[in-house]
Amino acid sequence: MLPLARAFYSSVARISRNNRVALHTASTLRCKEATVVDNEAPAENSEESGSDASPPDGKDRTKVIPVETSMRYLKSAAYRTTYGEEFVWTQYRRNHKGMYAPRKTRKTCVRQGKISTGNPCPICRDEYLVLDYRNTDLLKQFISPYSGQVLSYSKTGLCQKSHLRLKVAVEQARDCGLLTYDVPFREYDYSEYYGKQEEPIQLKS
Amino acid sequence: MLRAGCQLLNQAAAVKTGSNNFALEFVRWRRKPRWLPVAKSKMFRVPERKKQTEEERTELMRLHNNYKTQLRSVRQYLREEVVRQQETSTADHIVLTPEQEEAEFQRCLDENAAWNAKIASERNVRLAEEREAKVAYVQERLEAAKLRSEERREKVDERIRYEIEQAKTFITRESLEVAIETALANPVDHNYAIDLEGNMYRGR
Amino acid sequence: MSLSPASGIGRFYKHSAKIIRFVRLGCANRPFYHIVVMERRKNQHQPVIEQVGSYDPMPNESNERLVALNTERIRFWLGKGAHMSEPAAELLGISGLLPVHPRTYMTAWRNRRAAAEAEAAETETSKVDTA
Amino acid sequence: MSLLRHFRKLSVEHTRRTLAGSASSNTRQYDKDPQPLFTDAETQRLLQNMTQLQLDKVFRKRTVSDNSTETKFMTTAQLEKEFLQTIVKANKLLQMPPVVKVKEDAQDALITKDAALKDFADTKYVFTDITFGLRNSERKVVVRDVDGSLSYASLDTRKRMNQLYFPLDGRRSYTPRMFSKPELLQRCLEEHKYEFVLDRLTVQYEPYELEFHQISARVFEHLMESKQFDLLRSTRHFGPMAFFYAWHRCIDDLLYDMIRQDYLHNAVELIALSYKIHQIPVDYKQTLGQLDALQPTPGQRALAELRNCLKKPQEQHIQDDIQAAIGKTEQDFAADEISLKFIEEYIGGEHALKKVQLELAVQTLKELNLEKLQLYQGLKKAHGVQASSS
Repeated sequence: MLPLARAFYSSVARISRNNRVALHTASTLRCKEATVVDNEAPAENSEESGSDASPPDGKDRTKVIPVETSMRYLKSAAYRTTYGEEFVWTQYRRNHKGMYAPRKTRKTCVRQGKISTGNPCPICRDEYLVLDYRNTDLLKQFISPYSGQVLSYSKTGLCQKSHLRLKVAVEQARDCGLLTYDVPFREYDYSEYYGKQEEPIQLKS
Repeated sequence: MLRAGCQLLNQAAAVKTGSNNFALEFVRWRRKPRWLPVAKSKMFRVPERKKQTEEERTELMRLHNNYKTQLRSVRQYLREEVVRQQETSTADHIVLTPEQEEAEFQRCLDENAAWNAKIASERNVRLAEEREAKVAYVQERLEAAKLRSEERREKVDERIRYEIEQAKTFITRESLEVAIETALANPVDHNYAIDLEGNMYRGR
Repeated sequence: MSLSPASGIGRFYKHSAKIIRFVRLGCANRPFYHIVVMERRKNQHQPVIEQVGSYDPMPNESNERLVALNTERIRFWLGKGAHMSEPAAELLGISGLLPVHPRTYMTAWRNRRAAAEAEAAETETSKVDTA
Repeated sequence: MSLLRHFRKLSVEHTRRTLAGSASSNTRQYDKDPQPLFTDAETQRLLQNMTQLQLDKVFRKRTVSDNSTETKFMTTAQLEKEFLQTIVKANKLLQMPPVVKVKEDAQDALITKDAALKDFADTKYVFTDITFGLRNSERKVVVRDVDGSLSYASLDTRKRMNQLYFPLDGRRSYTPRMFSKPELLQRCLEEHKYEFVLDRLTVQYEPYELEFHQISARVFEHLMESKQFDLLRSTRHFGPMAFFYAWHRCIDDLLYDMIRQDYLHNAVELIALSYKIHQIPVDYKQTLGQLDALQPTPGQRALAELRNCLKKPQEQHIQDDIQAAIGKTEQDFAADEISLKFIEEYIGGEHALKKVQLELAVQTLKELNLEKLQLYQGLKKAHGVQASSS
């Protein structure tokens, strides 16, 4: 899906914020034909960098992207041109036969270090989105503003593996205090701490 | 060995129960049914007895005696506690002192009396109304009956008067002779015909 | 397997023999016991009259074994004349609710003796080694 | 297995020690039992008044799994009743966490010791009484050690057992990393998540635990530096915070903030509280009495605010309009005068530390007030409202 993103990011992380590749990546992200992108990728690469001898495989997911890069990516202009102000999952649509989608999403998008599907889930399709407890900007997109729970995969379209990782990351982030949530109210029984029965405090209201 | 035994058992079981359920059971829990004899390999095995020294035995005896005595007293205490609890507990019912009970009874009585009074007054009013209604009804019926009887009497009187009027021309025993004479004197001949114009045609 | 509620669904006769005993729950190689009151003649997996506690025989991460006892109900049932199985009696003895069971003392002294013998053997071998 | 356990225990103790060490060195602790002063009816009233009652903040939409609302048709009488209930509910939500001193493990924990039971098992046994209807504090937890001694459990074990058998919603069985790692806590504080930290603290720890005191002290001290007192206003933590400052004689920052925000009544109450705690012979009761007579309590204010939304626009008197425009009534002006006098007395005294700053704030406020007063009177004259009508 995003063959250029990585090629571009190796450079963009350093300097250029709004070069041509970034825009191009953004546009190709929305179009679903991975094959077209594959064909274009080497050409673009040779044009832009020239130094890269072998074109990187867009479906390769063996390279580990550090979280810091991902966090920087989420704040970058390239991210904004790609996703705009929307969440990373809003534009994603699942492909399925018939009227109704299967109840569960696919088990995983990545098999043997490669994207094994034509329509990978919102997290797997962009390798610079790393699920980690420090990456709160990303995690916040998957939390319901009403109930505070992690949104269901039927809504976000995450594959089961990413969803599990998301849930773990959210829990860790909450544990570390990086994500806030509404703590359940604790009512104190004063007599438990002060021994004797205190007279109830009068409130003039 | 066990497997062989198992097959044997299976057969035995099949014969005995006639179903396969039993055989399925000891796929996991392979155990010898009680009716099979002791295995050949275990035939002459004598189970080893745990040896217990004399002092240990006496010590245990002493401890057990102690324990039993103590437990008995604890049990006694708990039994009393339970009984006490059952007597004093207010867990499933409401307990009242005699005064409270008396007051409660009095309150109930008062309430009952009040209810009775209220219902009695209501009933009196209702009964009075009903009585009046009945009286009025009876009165009405009586009036109606009177009217009806008067009407009937009048009708009868009229009839009688009419009959008396009629009775004047009746033929009595005294006037029989005269009537015969008049009849003989004025014979009436009904043997005639009338045409359309009213002309009488006497025959004979 | 569905669990019966703690208040129990077991039917019982008023004058039948009750017993406070363990019911083994958990799974293979991971024992966990409920301490329950049930009719004495019944099998452990039948419905219980009441659950009065739990016992986890495997030490937790701070190396303790956890026991929960509903003491109020245990006192009630003992007062009603319920029996106790031996492990349950041992546990209640250790908890300090009832007198300590003789068997606990027995395991204690046997453990101590075994430890002493092991130590003696250790010194023996070390002596041999040094000599 | 046992080795692993040992390591884990070591690491737990290590984190605890580091936390305790880092915190106790630079945080302020209650040197004696603060409970009698805190539970005192007058102190409670002062703290509640200082907390204020902003209904929007108390009943803000919470992200919990069930945050459904209910819409009803009501008569005016029912609505009035509902208003009163709302205030009561809000006060319940503003219940302050109790301030108590750090509780130590009891010294006479040992019940019996049976030497004959030595080595009866290889681990100790922890017995918890799960009798129905007991409160967590009165539940008995006893430990039979390997050497045969039976003793009451330590506070730590008690808490663990209570959480295991009667879990408190939101409390973790382990220490959240937010509290165990000082740098994470520091980060939370720098992001001004004070309310979250304190909320979580109340759920995770008991008020008598050392960690509770250390972390809350740390939060309050950080708050003193960042001066974001508005974040805690109208939450349950404002009272303990004010109490903490008053106890440790560092109310000046809070006082400055209150004067800046024009909460003069609260400022007076704060000063009164510190006088009360340190038993400084200044008669504050008279001033407080005057102020209370002039200004409504937070509950009354919130109730008035609720009722206000029922009023039809044509019912609004011209005077109300003027008051709404300026934000003050004549009584408020009178109260401000009294409180300003009291505050200036405090600043003049030897207890204030940041005199210059406070004086400046008071001066600006005075000027602002004067302007407002003039505007108020001018408006009143222009609309022909008589002075005696108010």
